[in-house]
Amino acid sequence: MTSPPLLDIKNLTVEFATRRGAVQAVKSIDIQVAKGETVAIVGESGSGKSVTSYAVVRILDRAGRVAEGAISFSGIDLVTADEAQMRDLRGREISMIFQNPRAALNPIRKVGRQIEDVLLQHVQATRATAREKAIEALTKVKIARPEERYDAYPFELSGGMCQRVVIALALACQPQLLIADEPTTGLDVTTQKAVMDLIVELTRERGMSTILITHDLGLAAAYCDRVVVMEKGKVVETAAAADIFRNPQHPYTRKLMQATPRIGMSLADLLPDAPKGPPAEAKAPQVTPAGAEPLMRVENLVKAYPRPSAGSFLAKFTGKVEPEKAAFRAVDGISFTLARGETLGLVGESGCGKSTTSMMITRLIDPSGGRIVFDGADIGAIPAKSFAVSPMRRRIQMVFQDPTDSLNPRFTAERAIADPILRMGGISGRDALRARCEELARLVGLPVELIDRFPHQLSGGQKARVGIARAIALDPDLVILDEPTAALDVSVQAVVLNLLEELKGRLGMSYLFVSHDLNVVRLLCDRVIVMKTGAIVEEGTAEAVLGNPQAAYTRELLTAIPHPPM
Amino acid sequence: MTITRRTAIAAGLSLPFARGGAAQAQAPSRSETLLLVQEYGPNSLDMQGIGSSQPVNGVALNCYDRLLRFKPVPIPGGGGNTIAMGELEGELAESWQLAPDGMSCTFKLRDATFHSGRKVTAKDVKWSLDRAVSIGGFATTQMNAGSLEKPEQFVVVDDKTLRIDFIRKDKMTLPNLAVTIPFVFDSELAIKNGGDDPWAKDYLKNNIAGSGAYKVESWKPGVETIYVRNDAWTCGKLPSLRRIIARDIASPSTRRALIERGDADISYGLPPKDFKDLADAGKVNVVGVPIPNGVWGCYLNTQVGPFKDVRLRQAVAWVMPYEKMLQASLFGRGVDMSGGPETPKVAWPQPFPYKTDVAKAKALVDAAGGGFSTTLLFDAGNATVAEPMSVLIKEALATIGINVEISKVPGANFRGEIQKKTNPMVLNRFAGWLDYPDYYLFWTMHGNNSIFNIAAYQNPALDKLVDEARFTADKATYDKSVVEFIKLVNVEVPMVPIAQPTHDVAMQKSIGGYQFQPCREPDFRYLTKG
Amino acid sequence: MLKMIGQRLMTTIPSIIGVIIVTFLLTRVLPGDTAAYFAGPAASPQAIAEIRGKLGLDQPLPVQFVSYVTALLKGDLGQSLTTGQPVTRDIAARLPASAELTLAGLILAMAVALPLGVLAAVKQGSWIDHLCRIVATAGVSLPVFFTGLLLVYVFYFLLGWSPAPLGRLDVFASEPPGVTGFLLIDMLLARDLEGFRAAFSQLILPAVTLAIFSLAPITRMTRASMLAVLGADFVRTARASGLTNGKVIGTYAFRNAMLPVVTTLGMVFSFLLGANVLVEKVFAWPGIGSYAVEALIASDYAPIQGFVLTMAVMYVALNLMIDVLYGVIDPRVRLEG
Amino acid sequence: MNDMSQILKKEPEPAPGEALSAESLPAKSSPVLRFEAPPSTSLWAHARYIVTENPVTGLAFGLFALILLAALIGPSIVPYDPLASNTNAALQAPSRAHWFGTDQLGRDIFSRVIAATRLDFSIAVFSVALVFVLGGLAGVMAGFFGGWVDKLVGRIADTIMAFPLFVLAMGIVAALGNSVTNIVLATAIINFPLYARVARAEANVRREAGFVQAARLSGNSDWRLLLTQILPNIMPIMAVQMSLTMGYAILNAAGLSFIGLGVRPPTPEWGIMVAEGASFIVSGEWWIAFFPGLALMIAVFCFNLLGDGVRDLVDPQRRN
Repeated sequence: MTSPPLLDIKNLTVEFATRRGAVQAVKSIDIQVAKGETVAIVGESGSGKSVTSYAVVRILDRAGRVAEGAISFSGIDLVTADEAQMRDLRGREISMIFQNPRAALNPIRKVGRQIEDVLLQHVQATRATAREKAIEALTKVKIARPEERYDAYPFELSGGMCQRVVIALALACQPQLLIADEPTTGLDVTTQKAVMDLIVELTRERGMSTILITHDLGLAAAYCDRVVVMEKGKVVETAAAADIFRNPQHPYTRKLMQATPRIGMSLADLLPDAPKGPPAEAKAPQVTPAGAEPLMRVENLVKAYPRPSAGSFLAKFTGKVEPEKAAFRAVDGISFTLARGETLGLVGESGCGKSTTSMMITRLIDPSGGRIVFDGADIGAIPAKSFAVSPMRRRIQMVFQDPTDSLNPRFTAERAIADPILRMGGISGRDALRARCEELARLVGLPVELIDRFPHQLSGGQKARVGIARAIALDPDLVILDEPTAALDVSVQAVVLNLLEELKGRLGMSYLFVSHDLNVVRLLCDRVIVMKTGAIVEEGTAEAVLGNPQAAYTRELLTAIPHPPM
Repeated sequence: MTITRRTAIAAGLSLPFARGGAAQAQAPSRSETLLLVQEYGPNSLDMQGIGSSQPVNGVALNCYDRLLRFKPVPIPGGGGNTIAMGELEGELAESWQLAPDGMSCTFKLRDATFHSGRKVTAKDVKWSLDRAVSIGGFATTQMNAGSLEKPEQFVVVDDKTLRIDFIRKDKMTLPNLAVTIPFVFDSELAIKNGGDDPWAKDYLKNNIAGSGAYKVESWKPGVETIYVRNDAWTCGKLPSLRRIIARDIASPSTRRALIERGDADISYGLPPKDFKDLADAGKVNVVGVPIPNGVWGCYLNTQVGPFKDVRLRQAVAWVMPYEKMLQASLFGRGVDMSGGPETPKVAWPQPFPYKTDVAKAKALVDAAGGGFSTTLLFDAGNATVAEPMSVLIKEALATIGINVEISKVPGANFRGEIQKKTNPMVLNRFAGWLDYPDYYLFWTMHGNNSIFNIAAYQNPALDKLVDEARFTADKATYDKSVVEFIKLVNVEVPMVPIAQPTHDVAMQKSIGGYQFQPCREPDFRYLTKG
Repeated sequence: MLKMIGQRLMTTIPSIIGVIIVTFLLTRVLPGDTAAYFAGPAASPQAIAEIRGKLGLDQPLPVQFVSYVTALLKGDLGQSLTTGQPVTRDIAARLPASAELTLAGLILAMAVALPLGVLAAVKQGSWIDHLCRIVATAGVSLPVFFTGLLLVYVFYFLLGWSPAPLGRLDVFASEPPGVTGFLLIDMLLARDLEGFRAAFSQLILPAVTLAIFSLAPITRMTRASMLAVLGADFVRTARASGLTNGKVIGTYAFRNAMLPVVTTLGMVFSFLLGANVLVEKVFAWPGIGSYAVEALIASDYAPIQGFVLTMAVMYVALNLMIDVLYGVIDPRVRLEG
Repeated sequence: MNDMSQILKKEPEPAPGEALSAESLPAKSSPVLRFEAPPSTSLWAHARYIVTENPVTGLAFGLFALILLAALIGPSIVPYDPLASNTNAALQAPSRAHWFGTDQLGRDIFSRVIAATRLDFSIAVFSVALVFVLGGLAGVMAGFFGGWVDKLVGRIADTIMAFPLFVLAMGIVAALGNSVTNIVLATAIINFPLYARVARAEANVRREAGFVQAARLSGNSDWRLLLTQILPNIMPIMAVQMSLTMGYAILNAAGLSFIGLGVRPPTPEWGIMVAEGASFIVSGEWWIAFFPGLALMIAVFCFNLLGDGVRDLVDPQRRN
């Protein structure tokens, strides 16, 4: 690099004061960002990547402080700069955008006014021109009808739209550096693509530097020039994006890279020291021969919610009958089958009805119409309430999305695993129960000594294993996996996915795998159903649907997945 | 500070008239205005009406005239005037003449005018007295107490002359014409506004139709009542105070503070402690009149419960800590009722022969079979005095093995409770308007079993003596009967007299002309200021 | 918006009906015999029975209830025994006094509590935070009747700084023409500055008593809600955009933090109306609280029923107002209707 | 009514469709600091930390210990019989013989204040326990089952709320009779909406929680879910609520005695003692009302601060 970098972080250490003394969240890191460069900081949770960015703009919370090192921006030392100076820099020279865009906007202020606030603060506009400039900023982030949107409140906008507003806000003052902290986490994949494309386009256009903070190595590699990998507060590797996948140097990078699902990989490939084998080998679907009764047959399944109509109560009194509003159909007449031993993927973006479908199949909520035939019996007809205590209950189990949320904080791991056995397992005696729990723990790879712990004393991966152990405790025939790894870091995800695959084979279960992540679906599933707005748009084998999609929507989904340079 | 406040008051005072225009030709000055603070004010302007509260007596007293009134008699200790039962003077009556057979009385009316400007006539007087004996409730009961029972008793002789025919000879008939019930309405005004109601109850409840020394300028129930002088009053010396503001202040502390700091001119109904302190401090005048015919007593149920046994009633009388109670609950604002002579005087109330003697009491309890548990009831409205009193009683009775549970009953409920006549012990104060021993016992111990016969005492011998005293004209017979029945109740003790309370009023030193009335409401007509 | 108001009103109907029934039953269970009270001392049992018949008290409860509700629908709340006036008139005369006092107390409390709560949240964990917590908690720990007595003793009796606790206005001051019933406003309308001063000085002590008591919930809520908002993402965005502290706290955090506080305010207000009962007793304030207590002590049904009903209606109205206010602050609510 | 905030906490009810299909990807909460597998902290150590970290909370816990001690052994250690009158020593100012002075009947105020602790404390504890059971259970059922149970509980709570609470308490005690039991009952009833709403809100958010769904899958009936999954998890929040309302319960009882309802003389109770002493303040005998008032204030103060302390203690976010 010839010219001095725009941002130069040298030997930065950030400490947090906690009850157990100071904890270093970031340890002696060095990062440089050149003018016009796009740098990704990648790491799993707790790696210190966000803390680093907060330290740069000095918005660490009260307990945090820069213990050592220097941050220089355009020659200004950001560690020692006074608050007024920092305030001038923030928003004008260095901007940030955050994840969860809707929360990042003031819910009760018009978005246009929020942009104006920044413009006025940094004297980029006068009262007279503020509105015009704000609308201009909205136009630049490709928001349709910006004049109208100026008066909108965040809750009236979609998530993607909100993120555009946040970008407009960040770029309103033409800063030199944009720090994007997980800007697309929580957004659907198609929205993610649109937002990332926009960020890249706008920053390139203005010759800005960008720091992209993300846990997604694929995303980082696809959009950035350089990638900085952080682990436990340290920078472990810095390399050009093109190199990092091809030739990762640090073992952690390798592990991370390997755990990231990509096309052409097998499940086993995700694990660090797995023998590389042909991708097809892992998948030997023991699908039921054609014509045999499938494990589950779903026919014309519907879930409708009445639309809350404001006047109905009054109407009852006045005797006026309002025109019946069409009920909202979350699931609109879908049919499919699930063969014995099969893993069926249910894919779609948020709001497509996949979760509702899985809840109905699990018999946690009652369908509004249609049949769910499980092993010959129409279980859809049994109300959810009575199903909870029916003998069928033990045959359909579920692994939940958030391992933390799905464990009762007051139960130990053992108690959580034992719960279904106590209710339906028929094992009596403390010792027998204990033995069974330990057996299950071993089965899911949970160290037996941990089963006396409470959830808050377990890591995310361990909690996921407890959840799986509980689900398989009664040897179910069908397990619904509801985004079982979405809350986990990629390396943990890799392990859990492999575990699930292994258990399936060993216990002869079938899976219904609900996910938004096509790469994961590709790895685990035999067949795939793609859903959109409550209906099935495409169905077929995983290879066919993901390799040669027929529906335009499926194609759109596939192209939206970030493709890192290989 | 004080100076500025006074200025403010003066300014505030002049404002309404300056702004209001010419309603009054000349405003009453501060020295002609009296500020009275009381616990609560009238709930009606018609004392004859049903459900009227105690302060309505004050309205009747000041805004209406009666045929007769009690003549002021100096209070023995000074400080103002009280009354004596036998001494009456005319109010609306210019003169009155008892018939030779003693079975009627003829009243000659003064030349007086109502607030409406109409002359007071005998017709108005008859209408008013008819109303009192017919309207029911308290008014009628009170009229009956003076043997005034039927409208036919009231005869209009001419415009200015009225005759009252007696049913029987009753020494209370004439005094009973001076109390706050038989006052005179402007009957034409009342009938005109009464609508369908011949007694115009609704109208008179909210309006004054009288000839009294004061008119009600404004009445905000529960807040304040403002009286202004009736300059045309001819039934007595024109009062010197032109305007009276009576404010309702529920908190006694506040009332005390107001009088102590000089913001209020006169205050009724403070706790005895405050009267004592004020009297001791000497900054304001405290006038106390032992309430005629008034006693704090502990009623012991003679019909049901443990006190059916006269020995236990006597035991209670022997164990009461009289001195302690007088000091700790009445703070000395009363007359001790213990340790009197064996032979009573012709008076009521008077000390009775019991005094604190635990040994005697204990012996009586043991003789009656030993200790037990019982309850002591009192009106929550009287808690200031009754509560410490009851606590002391509880403590004293515990020493002779009687365990007492104290039960404080809200005012309205108290009526119902004593009416049941099942409560073993009740602490209550009763005062009769007409100061005669027989009158008191007629209400509290007579076999007619009125609500105030809380002990449910039934004794034909006593009834006979009381009735005899009531209707005899012979002084000797009367005295004998009184001494006899007092002796009787001294042995029977349906009620243990504890103390005769004083009726206290605190006034600024500048206030003069205090007049005690049996209704215990302030009489503005005599008061002076400055 | 109108629709929302209508809907809200509808949902309150059942609770109003509940209030009517509960009050009716409760007052009938109250010990004490109205008829005996009416008949006066020394009345014979027959006289009492007669009066009981006249008042309809000898009817079975359901019949009494029906006649009560029928009268209620005509706007007739009955007659008070203690004041001898129709309850509607009494309440109409006394309500403004209570409302003025309560509002004054609330405004005073807000004037102190809001800045205090914001400060405590902004300086979380500092001495100011602790102090704020102690002050607010101590305030709510004081029984109102005790605070009131203490204030009267100190400021009127010992120091003589405040006027005699004689109700709403100095005895010798005259009342302004009643336009709003709120003396302060009426005085201003009448351009009577002296009177305004007089009314104001009467109002201070009771208002302070109430304010001290309501300080804690408002401070607590402001602090908690401020803390939550200050930790919110959009505040971080605002900071990261370089907005000044004042702008961040004032425009961004404070307005959002006010949402739950507004809800609390309604609660506090209706709660204060209840606490008034004791304060009015101490300060001889001619409001509906003291009216209700006296009626209760005297087993006087009608005023209690009237009072409770008034309060219930006010509670409903208040919550409605808060919903509207909520809508003004929060566009999400506004636009739903 | 210390945390009225709790009562009206409005949680907008999500439209049903939204609730299930929400953007349910894990919106990773702000990444300030997150340590994997938090080291286990024992409750005791945590309590010690809470107490020492915040001196005010420490003070509250200390005061609470004192109050508890006074309630337990107070009556047996006081210098005078709290009921014994001694009219010769009436209305004495605080002195070495009578630390808080004596009242109208010469009773030792210090002894009475200490002896009253047990009654006031019991009233608070019992009323809070009662409302905890009634309101807590009703609220949990309302939140968990929804539907008509929710409507019913909501209506009851609304009806109670529409009353001026103190007046309702007065009415209840006046109607049912003047006794300590009825004070307890009245206090419990007026606190019902508070508990029901908090419990309802907490149960409602947990109704669809993962672990509840998981327990459903394990074959738990609704009632069992309620008792084993929901109830234990809202206990901490209810505990905070309890310590906060304890203070209010005492104030309420004192207010009732102040206007002459409830506790019967000569039983020592703070409210009634303040009421008795109130009329003496103006005449300069301030101590009669002052010391019971002070005791009352300290107790309520302590419970309120304790509420904050308990909140810190049970708040998992403060655990680390």
